[in-house]
Parts: sequence; C-alpha cells; structure tokens
Amino acid sequence: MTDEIEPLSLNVPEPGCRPGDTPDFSDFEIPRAGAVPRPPVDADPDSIRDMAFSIVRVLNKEGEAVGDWAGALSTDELREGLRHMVTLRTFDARMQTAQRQGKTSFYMQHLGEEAVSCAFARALEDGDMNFPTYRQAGLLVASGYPMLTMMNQIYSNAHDPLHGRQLPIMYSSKEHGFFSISGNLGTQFVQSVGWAMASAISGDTKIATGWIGDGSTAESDFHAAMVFASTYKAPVVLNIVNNQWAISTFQGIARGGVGTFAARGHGFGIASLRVDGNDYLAVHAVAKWAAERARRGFGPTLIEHVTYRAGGHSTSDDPSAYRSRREAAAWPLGDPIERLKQHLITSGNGRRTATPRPSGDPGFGDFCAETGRGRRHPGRWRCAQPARHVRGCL
Amino acid sequence: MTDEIEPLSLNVPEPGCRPGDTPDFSDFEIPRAGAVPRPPVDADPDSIRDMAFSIVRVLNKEGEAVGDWAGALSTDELREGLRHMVTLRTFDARMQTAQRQGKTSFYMQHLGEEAVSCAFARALEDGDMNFPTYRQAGLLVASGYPMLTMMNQIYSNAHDPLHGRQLPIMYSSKEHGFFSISGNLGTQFVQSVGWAMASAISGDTKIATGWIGDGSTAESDFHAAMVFASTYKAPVVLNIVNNQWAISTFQGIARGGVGTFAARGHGFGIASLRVDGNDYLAVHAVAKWAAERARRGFGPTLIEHVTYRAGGHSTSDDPSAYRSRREAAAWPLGDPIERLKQHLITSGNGRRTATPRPSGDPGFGDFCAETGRGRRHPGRWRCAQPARHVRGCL
Amino acid sequence: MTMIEAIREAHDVAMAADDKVVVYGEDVGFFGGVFRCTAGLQEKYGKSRCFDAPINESGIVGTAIGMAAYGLKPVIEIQFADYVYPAYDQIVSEAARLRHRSNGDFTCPIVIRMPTGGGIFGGQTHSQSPEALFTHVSGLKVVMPSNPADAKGLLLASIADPDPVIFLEPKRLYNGPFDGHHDKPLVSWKKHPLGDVPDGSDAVPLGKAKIRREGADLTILAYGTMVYVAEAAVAETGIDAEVIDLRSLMPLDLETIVASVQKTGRCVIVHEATRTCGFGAELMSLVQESCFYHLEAPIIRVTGWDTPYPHAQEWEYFPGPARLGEALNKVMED
Amino acid sequence: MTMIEAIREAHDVAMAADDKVVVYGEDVGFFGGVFRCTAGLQEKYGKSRCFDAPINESGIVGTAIGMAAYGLKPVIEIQFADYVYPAYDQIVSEAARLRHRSNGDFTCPIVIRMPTGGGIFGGQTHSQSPEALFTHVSGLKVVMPSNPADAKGLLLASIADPDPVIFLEPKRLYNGPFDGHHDKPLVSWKKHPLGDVPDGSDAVPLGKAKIRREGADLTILAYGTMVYVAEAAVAETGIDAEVIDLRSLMPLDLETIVASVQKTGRCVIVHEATRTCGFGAELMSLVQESCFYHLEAPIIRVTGWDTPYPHAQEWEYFPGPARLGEALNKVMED
Ligand SMILES: Cc1ncc(C[n+]2csc(CCOP(=O)(O)OP(=O)(O)O)c2C)c(N)n1
Ligand SMILES: Cc1ncc(C[n+]2csc(CCOP(=O)(O)OP(=O)(O)O)c2C)c(N)n1
Ligand SMILES: [Mg+2]
Ligand SMILES: [Mg+2]
Repeated sequence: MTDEIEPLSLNVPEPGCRPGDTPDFSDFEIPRAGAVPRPPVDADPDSIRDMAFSIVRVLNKEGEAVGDWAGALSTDELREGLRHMVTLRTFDARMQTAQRQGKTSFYMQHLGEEAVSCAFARALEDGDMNFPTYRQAGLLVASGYPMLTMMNQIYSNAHDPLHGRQLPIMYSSKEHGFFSISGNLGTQFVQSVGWAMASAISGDTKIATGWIGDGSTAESDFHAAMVFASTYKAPVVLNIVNNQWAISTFQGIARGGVGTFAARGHGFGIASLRVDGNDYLAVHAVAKWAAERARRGFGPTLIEHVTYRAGGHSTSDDPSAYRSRREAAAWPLGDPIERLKQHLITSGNGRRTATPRPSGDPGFGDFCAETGRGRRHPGRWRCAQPARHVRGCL
Repeated sequence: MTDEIEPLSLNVPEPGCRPGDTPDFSDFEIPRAGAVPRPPVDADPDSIRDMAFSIVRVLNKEGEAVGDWAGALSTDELREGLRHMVTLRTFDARMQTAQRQGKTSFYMQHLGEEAVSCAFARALEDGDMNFPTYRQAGLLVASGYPMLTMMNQIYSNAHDPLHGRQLPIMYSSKEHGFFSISGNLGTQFVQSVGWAMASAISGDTKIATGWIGDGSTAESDFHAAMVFASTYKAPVVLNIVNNQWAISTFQGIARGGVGTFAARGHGFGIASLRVDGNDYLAVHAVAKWAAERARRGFGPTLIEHVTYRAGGHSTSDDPSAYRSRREAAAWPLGDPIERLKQHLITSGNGRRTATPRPSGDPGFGDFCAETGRGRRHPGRWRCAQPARHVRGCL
Repeated sequence: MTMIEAIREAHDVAMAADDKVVVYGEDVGFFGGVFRCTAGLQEKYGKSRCFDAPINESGIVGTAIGMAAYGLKPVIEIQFADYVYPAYDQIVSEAARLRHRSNGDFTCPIVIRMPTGGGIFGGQTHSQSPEALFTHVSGLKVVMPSNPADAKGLLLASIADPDPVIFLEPKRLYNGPFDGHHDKPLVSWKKHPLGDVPDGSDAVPLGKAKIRREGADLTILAYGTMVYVAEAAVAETGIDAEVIDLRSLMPLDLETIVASVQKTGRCVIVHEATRTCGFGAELMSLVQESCFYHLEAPIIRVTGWDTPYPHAQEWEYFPGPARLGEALNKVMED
Repeated sequence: MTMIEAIREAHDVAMAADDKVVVYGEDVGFFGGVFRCTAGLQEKYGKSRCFDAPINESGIVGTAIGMAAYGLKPVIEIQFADYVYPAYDQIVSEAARLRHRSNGDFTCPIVIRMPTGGGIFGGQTHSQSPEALFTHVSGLKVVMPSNPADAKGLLLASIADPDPVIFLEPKRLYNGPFDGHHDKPLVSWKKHPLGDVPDGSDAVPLGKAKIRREGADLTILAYGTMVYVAEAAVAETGIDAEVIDLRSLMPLDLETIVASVQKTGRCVIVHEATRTCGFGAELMSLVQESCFYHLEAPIIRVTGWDTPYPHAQEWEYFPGPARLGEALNKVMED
C-alpha cells in the first residue's frame, strides 16, 4: 500500500479574511428569524440535535419579533434592556479612553457583544450564580451592580472592593451573583458545574451559569465541565460566547473540523443550541428556556452565542494587525443596540432618535467628580499606571 | 416561578448490577453481524454519524464472517491472530501467578480484551507508532516483540531494557512502534496526535495511534487530543477501549448522559465508530479502514472498542467487591478467543480442539530456565518484591 | 486503629456533624476508595454526599471550588499524589487565590487528600512526594500526618479550616509505622500506642509540630514516613537527637524548630522528595536565617535523589536509616 | 536589538539551520505572538513550521512531546508563565521523565518558552515567576536570560539541547533593562552594550553563570530582571558586591557561586518569586552546605512576598533596589 501513498501534510485552518482582504461572510448560514421552533423545556437532547446547527433568532430584518421564541418581554423590559446595552457601551468607551489617558492600566470592552450578557442576566433569578469571563460585565450592569464600584475596581482606588489586588475589570460580587473573575481561561467553566452540583446536593432551586469564549473552549476545563455536567445532570447553563476571535486567532483554530461549537455538546448528551448573540430578544428567550430547564431538574444546556468582537481584544491589542478593518462592519448579524432600537421603533414603542441615555448609579458626571477624574487617588490603594514599557496583549 | 419549583437533587449514575445482583445486559443493543456497511475511507464524518451508535461486527453467532467488513484476512493470518491472543492470555496467566508468588510486584492482564490490541497491531505498518495504555500488550505480542524481554521488564531483572526504572508492564519499544507507557492516564492520547502532526509536517506517510480507557476519556487530555486532531486533521487513529469498568467505577460515570463514547467525536467533526472489541475480524477491519483513512490524509478516526474487562483491574484489585462475579460470564459479546476459534472451525480451517499453543520467543519453558524461574536475579538490577504492606489498587 | 480507619473516622465525624461536608473522588463512592479511606460513607450518608467521580482531577478540584463557593465543604480524594498535576492549575490559580483575589467575597474551604510517598514498589507514578510544589504556592495549607491519631485530628482540623488544605497521607504508613527497614515484618498500628485514636471530634491544630523524642545533641526535622526513619537512625547511631515531627508544613511551627536548633546547635533535615528545591531547602533556609549564630556545623539534608522515583531501585532512592545515620554522624563530627 | 528581536533571531537561525525545528503556540503564527517574538517566522518558513495553536496548554506541550518522539524539535510558547499550569502534568509527568522512564528509548528535546515576571502592571495572572516549580522537577533544565545577547545564545543552546528546557523570559526586560525604579524612563536595549547581539549561531552554554560585577565584600545571586535591581542597589549603597547573573538555574553553576561566596563571606539572594520554597531557598541551602565555614553573616533572601502578585501594589511586592539595599547593608553589619 505504502508506495501509492502521497506524502502527508499539515492542515492549518485559515480565516477567510486577513488585513487587506475583503471580508466575505457569504458562507455563513443565517436562518430566518422565527424559523427554529421552541421545544419544551424537558426536551430530550437528542430530539433537538438540529438546534446546534441552526441559530435561534427572534428579530427579523424589519425589526419585528417573530416565531415561538418571541413575546416574552414587555416594552418596558425591552426599553430597560436597551438602556443596559447603551450603558455598557458608553461605559466601555469611557473606560477605554481612560486607559488611553493613562488613568488605568488596562481595559477590555464588549463592543458588539452587549446583548449577550445584558439579556442573559434578565433571565436569571436572585441567588443564581454566574461564573463569567472578562467579557460579561453586562451581567453586572443589567443586575444593578453600581457602576461606581466597577470604576473603583478599574481604577484600583481606595474604594475598590478588591483592594487593588486584581487587574481592572476582574470584578467579583457574590451579592450580584457574579463569581470572581479569573485571568486563567476556562477554569470557571467547571467551577460553575460544581456550584450547580452543590445546589442539587443541597436540594436548593438555584442554578449556575458558566461562560467561556470560543477560543477557550479548546481548554481542557471545557471538557471537565461537560463531563461533570453530563454525568451529574447539573443544573447549569453553559455558555460559549463565539465572538469569532481569540486575540489574533480566528475561531476555526479552536473549532477545528466541526460545524459549530454547540455541536460539542452532542458527545455528552447535553441539550445544545445556538442563538443570535446580537439579538437581545433571542438571547433572553433562550436563556429563560435553559434556566428553566436547569431549575426543573432536566439538566444542563450548552448555548453558543454567535456574535462578533467588534473592538480589540483588550487595550493592549490592535486588531488591524491580523484582520480586515472592514470585517466588523461586514458582520452579518448587525449591531445588537441598533437592532433592539429598530425593534422598539418598528413596534411603535420608541422614537426614531430614541437611543436612551446610559443608566447608572451615579451618572458619569458625578463619578468623575467623585474620583477626581481618575487622577491618583490619595487613599490607601494606588491608582495603577499603564504598563507603557511592555507592548503585548494581556 | 420559584414557588412551584421542586428541590433539585444530584443525579449519580449507577451500574445495572452490583455484587449479589443478577447481571442483566438486556438493555445493551447488539446489531447483527454484517449489518453496518463499510463506508469509503474518505467518507465525510457527518455521513457516518450513525456508526457511533451502532457496532461494527463481522462474526455472527454461528462463527461466520459476514458483511462488508469481512474477508480481509487469510486463514493463515487468522490462525496467527488466534495464536497471538492465546499467547497473550497464557502470558497473562503466568505473570499473574508469578505476581501471586511474590516474584514480581505488580501485573495487569488483558483477560477478555485480547482481540483489541492483537488485531489492531496487524493493521499497522512498520514505522507507525502506537501510544498505548497499560492494557495493550497485544500490540507487542502481535508485532513480534520478544516475550522474554517483556518478562525481563516485568521482573525488573538485569536484562530489563528499562533498567528497573518502571513498574512492571510499563514497556517501551520504539523499534516495535510502542511508545513508553506512562502511569498517568490520558497523557499519551494527545501525544499521539503530536506524533501524527509531526509525520504530516515532515511529509511522511506514517501514522500514529492513541489509546485510552473508557474511564480515562474523562481526563482533560482526551479533549486536547480531539481538539488538535480535529484542527490539524492529524493522521491518527484514536482508540477508546471501553471495557465497561475503570477500577471499581462503571463506564456510566465517565460517559454520563450520552449514548456512547464514540459520540464524543461528533462534536469535533471526527469520523467516529464503534466496533465489537471481542471480534478479531471486526477490530482488524475497522483498524485497517481507519489507518488507511489517516494515511491518505483524510484525517483522524475515533474508534470505540466495545469489550469487557473480565479480570481484575490489576493484581491489586478484587472486582468481586464492586461487581457481580457472574457479570463476565453474562457479557453478551462473548470471548474473543472462543469466537475466533469457532470461526476457524466453522469455516473448516481449524479442528474442534484446535486452540494453538502459545507462540513466543523463547517458549515459556526456556524462559523460566533462563531467568531462574523468577527468583532474584543476581544481576545489577534487583527483582522487585511485592508490596504486601499496602493493599490498594495501583 | 489503622491510619486508614482513622481517616475514615474523621470523615464520618465531620459528615455527621455538618451536612455541608461532601466527599468524592475516583472510586471513592461505592467501593470506598482504592485504599478504602472512605469505605462505608456512601452507604451511611447517601450517594449525593459521597460519590464516584469521573477520572478528571481538574474537574474534581474545579467542581469542589464551585461547591465551596456555594457554601459546601468538599473533602476530595486524588487517588495518588502523583496524579494531582492535571489539577494543578485549579489548585494554584484558583483554590489558592480565590479569597485573596476576591478580597474575601468568595472563599474556598476544601480539603484535597492524597496518598503520598513511596516504599510500596509503586514506581515513579505511585510514590511521589510533591509537598514543595504546594508549599511554594501562597494560599495553600499543607499537612502530613505520621500516625492514626494525628491523621484523624489533623483531618478534622483541615475540614474545619476556612481555606484550602492539601492533606498528604504517607501511604506506607497506612497500616503500620515503617522505618525504612523493608525486610522487617510490618508492625500493625493496632499494636502501636499511636494507633490508639481518641473518640470524638477533637482536632489536632494545624501549625503545631510534635517533638517525638527530646534530645540535646542535634535536631532532626522530619514528617510523614521519615519520622520513623529518624527514630530508627537515632536508635541505631545512639546519638541523643531531638526528633521533630512537623505534621503541618504550612503553617509551619517555626518556633518549635528554632528553639530546638538553638538548643542543640546542629540540624539534619530528612524527606523523601527529590532534593533540589524540596521542602528541605526551605527548612534549611529558615534554620540558617533564624539560628545562624547557634549553628555548630552545616545543616545537612537527607532526601530522595534528583531522579524520578524508581521501581526496582526503590531502596537506593528511599532515604533510609543507614543514609540518615551517616548524616547524623557527620554532623556530629563537623 | 531588543530582547524580543534577539529571541526572534534565535528562532530564525535555528529554523534555517534545521528543518526539524517547528514553532507554535497561541497567537504565534500569523500574528507572531502577543509579544511578537515569533513575528515573520510563518511567512518565512510556512504554516506547517510556525502556526497558531488552540488555547490548550496541555495540548501544546502534549503534542510537542509526541513531535519530539517522532524526531522533530518543537519550540513552543506559553503565552504567559502564569498559564503554564494546565500543562504542568505533561511537563512534569511526561516531558521530564520520558528519557529516564524509557531508558533513553524515547527522548524529549523540546523548548518551552514563556514570558515571566512582573513589573508590567499585569496583576496576578501576568506576572508570576514559577521557576521553582520547575527546578524541583528532575529531568528539566531551567534557563532565564537577562539581556538580548544571552537571550539569543541561551535559546540557541536550549534548542540544541537533547532534553526539555524551560525557557523563562523576563518580560519586563523585553524592551530594555529595568532596575526597579519604575518612575524612571525606559532605556532601550539599542542604547545598551548588551543590546549588541552577535550575528551567527553561537550558543551561550547552559550552566554557566556570568559575573556581572566583581566585588570583594559580598555576593549577590540574581537572575532575570533582578540582575539590574542588584546593580542599582550596589550603586546606591556603594557596597563592593559581586553580582552574579545565574542565567541557568538548572544546571546551576555552583562552582562560580561557591568561589564567590568563599571569597566574600557574605551572600544575598534576590528573586521576584514568592519567598517560601522559592529558588532562593535552594540557593541558600547550597551556599550553606558548601560555604558554611566561610560565612561571616547569615545569608539573606530578598524576594516577592508570600501572596499572589498584586496589581495596584506592584511596587510593594516587587523586590526593588531599596529593599535589596537594606538587605545588603544589613548583611554587611551582621
Ligand atoms: C490559561 C490561559 N491561557 C492563555 C491566556 C491568554 N489569553 C487571554 S484571553 C485569550 C483569548 C481568549 O479568546 P476567547 O476565549 O475567544 O475569548 P474572547 O477574548 O474572544 O472573549 C488568551 C489566549 C489566558 N488568559 N489563560
Ligand atoms: C491521572 C491519573 N489519575 C488516576 C489514576 C489511577 N488509575 C489507574 S487506572 C485507573 C482506571 C482507568 O480506567 P480505564 O480508563 O477504563 O482503563 P482500564 O483500566 O479499564 O483499561 C485509575 C483511576 C492514574 N493512573 N492517573
Ligand atoms: Mg472569542
Ligand atoms: Mg475501562
């Protein structure tokens, strides 16, 4: 046999588009909004296998909410959702600027991904626990965590609840159901399963959620989480935020030869589905479904949120070095804020110019006054200075 | 919602049968021999999804070889296969006894699983590399590794090629395509992928095989192996030996809520199938298929060998403490040696009493003479003494 | 009772007193652990408080961290210390740092038990002593009992502790003391005074060493199996040494160590682990820092060699009474 | 050139000379690494010799071990030393032991590079110095250059080495020397004599320390960033100290160390890592063992504290020239 065999070669997946190329998402299949039916919460994972290869979407091109998954949120709730997303985006922009001004050492924004964490937070109940990554501050914003406290943490100032111990944005709030963020990727995913197991062991009704990025699904703790969640039927919702990039590495390196990240759940008998991560209504509806499933003892769900990281990985990163500057604009699922705004307008519940002012406690103006506009705080904990001497991505 | 919610409870899977219970494998679905078609070696993994939920079988109840996967081996090759399996079983029995006599510290046998490694070895080519666990000595036996050398290793005597550094049975032979066995579970699985990637990087035509137990699929390096194999389309055959038990833990703890271990491959777009591990012809045919697939650049295959560990985990283990003594006899896939023997008889190529004498170099008699029947060898390396003071499973 | 029974009893006492205590690990449930340290617990407390885990050490520790964050007190078993490395990230980056990084918002009261050390012909993957890999990590406590009474008391203290504790069990001592004379028959704990384990729930506090033998001429610092090796070497050399069983490496009872070395002026440190950067290096540094002007001779380390733990050459590797005795004589002559 | 450029050049030289050298890691391919140490290599040598890896450190090391068994020489990057723990099992149980356990049948010539150390406001997960977790493991070599010339030469030696090498890159030195005075402007390597990196493929041998400053009164043992802290402290205190840059911790140039301490009679050890069981403990032990009768004062360790590496309080943690200077004065007075 050997003599007729060609030499082998290594397959190294490449993204469709590098700097200078024209972005092309024509291969990316986007199901119609409303096309994916909503199964009962006790659905057998096998019976909904297809959902891992489709995308649950509620908002159509016209901004209408359509299909089984629509209708769960009131206009007030949607307006509040819009306010949360705008708040998060505005907060991000201010903090990004603060970092550029040397007022803090580091920042990570959510640009383009605001719907994922903001909508998800509203599907949970008091006492549930999130095990987030560094890109889910929407969970805090949407559950009323004081922005002032977030900024204190970012500035590592005297009021930082973490006493300057952690890198900016590595928040922790037990009270707000937000587990201490780790810098080490993936570790929190299996911890969320443990928390959920503990709830089950204790005969509680609380659930946990785990969060992980597309790139980080490659980490081994992803597997640990899936194994334990599968075996003990833990009441946990496991979320993959597929924002297409892991620093400079496109999602194909972590995904390999499979259609979707959600499909990873099939090998564990875990209910798995994909959702339009830029569709506030869809994320919320899917989160509600999975949370109820977990809470009622039907076991874990794996959700792939399909979205796009429109900004840099962090303030240390310049994405134009590895992807086209036009890729974000070409992203076919649009902007979550624009889409929700359009929906409110279309459904007659918003004005055309209705982007709400960011919410927050206190408003930005007050904050800057209180902290001396980010200048060195005279308190016990020092303001961090940016690491100008080392360029590289944290 | 909370008020109507029942308290959660932890799901802890249990085996069907514990000591004292009557073994019952009636839930275990066994497809007819010949029922699963043989796809082309370049088959799209998605097109053969069903194979992860079925079992490739060649030998039927009557001992006939039937279906697409039959016919690859000559009568001489089958006779040789039978000889390898009998040799391995006999070797195991002798070494098990030697351990009981205090001549070596430790041993692990293959009872009931002989077909898996013996048949697989015959599907490989010179220069391919196996990354085995401790339960694939058939790979050595069937590729002509001297049994004398195996025994020298087991006795840690002056001729032990590993100079007494490793626990008995932790063989290593680059020459025979057998990577140094590690005591740490799972690590070798991803190493096999690295070896295969190296072959591809080098434009070679050699392939690697990785081996892992059912229980050890839970280890994180299983995931690492799948991710790297999937991304780089490594020329590797990844084998799960599902012998139903991991020491005292039944396979359901590692498998969790999914139908089969082979299904784990689907989340990675890896061709995945199950084979009757007690059917020499089926294992060989499937191994050939997967090896050719890898060698021709069509990427990795995940094979679940369905078999049963009829003996204890190791000489430190007494399985009657955690499973029924009658379970092995009730195992529905039978004994691999009996089945191949029956096939040779049925097809007119063996006599009814035709169990061959074990092969080996030298025969057992010679060996015992040469090594002083396992007594302390006067050479540089000491014979190990059994650890009588500590009971527990290694 | 044996050390195994003492460990089992500590679990039992803790589980009976507090239903937040949960116990799991590989083969820990129905079978009761490969060394049987958890035998009977599943039957008594049910499958959701004592259960088998998948073979994934990172998952075992990772889920325990999540459970601890919920409010439970997981006591988990790693089947052999040699198999803890897949969990190293969860232990070092997560368990050890959670309290610090969240400024006390979340804590991590878990106990990670693991059979440790050699002397059982286990080869390189059933014999390791990785204590230094944990003592270097701030945020972890590290404990190693040398007898059944301490095993029970220290395990109870570890379970009560509000932070993560690495609980190393010298498996060669499970059934009886062992002084390195591997040709001698095993003495069972049942015939040994320290096999007399007090009833009840009294803890042995972490951070308190035990002087096993008072002596005037030199101080031997030991823990785990090495305590018996030290006693044997002292008996065999006839040197009037003070033998200290550290019991807990972190927190360390530096006070007892310093008082002893200042009294004797001489010190020998013995451990089974590989020499370079072993815990002996830290002990030697602390003694040097605290007792420099009292030292009459160089401190000596007697340790395993800088190789993987071998199988056939176990007794060449194991720091037995002969090797230790030589060091004692040397330090007396220096 | 900068240290980044020197590291890149070492890769380039090695890849050009031997097509068995392959380079991969997270973001290492197209982008050339988050610190750009592999920039341009994919373009020059193709995607199958320099490529992006999935974010799985265990997989990165595990596949490298397999590749090494095949006969390649993988040079892999762990994005930050803080993220090496998921790979700890593969490094400790596999890479380090393969040659020994197979009695040379299989070997493992891999280089595991990782940016190390603090000073960049990276907080606890971008600042760690885990060298002691590797020096304790027999079978591993551990190297840490302190300047571009050594970085190139030592990396070439590491790639040529037949066994696994942990190559720690003090990231605070990537662009210029740093002495702990964080308010001073950065001096670029381009203006520093050690930024003058020789062309060609000459290796700097592993196991040879470099005396950075000769001195009569005391010996400072340092490596990585601490070399510049030591130089600054010497300048600021005016003490005539001998400053030794160890360069390679394993193998260690004990001869140079002992000769120096026997000459000066005093020794101060400085490292960034957590104190307890840090590499300083081993150095202190070795000096105590080898130079006991020459020591005129207790050896002192100046190190990071026994806490996770903090963010805002970085300069309280970092052992800068002030803290080292105090120790130097103290040891001269003792
Ligand atoms: C264990 C570990 N390895 C590597 C890193 C460095 N790192 C930080 S973020 C990142 C990319 C993560 O990408 P993804 O999971 O897709 O999340 P995203 O940033 O896109 O939200 C990497 C490699 C880390 N923090 N931890
Ligand atoms: C990392 C690690 N964890 C735990 C063990 C202890 N151990 C040895 S064999 C075994 C069971 C493995 O079961 P399985 O993978 O099904 O293989 P089998 O023995 O059935 O062939 C365990 C838990 C180990 N060797 N390595
Ligand atoms: Mg991403
Ligand atoms: Mg098994």
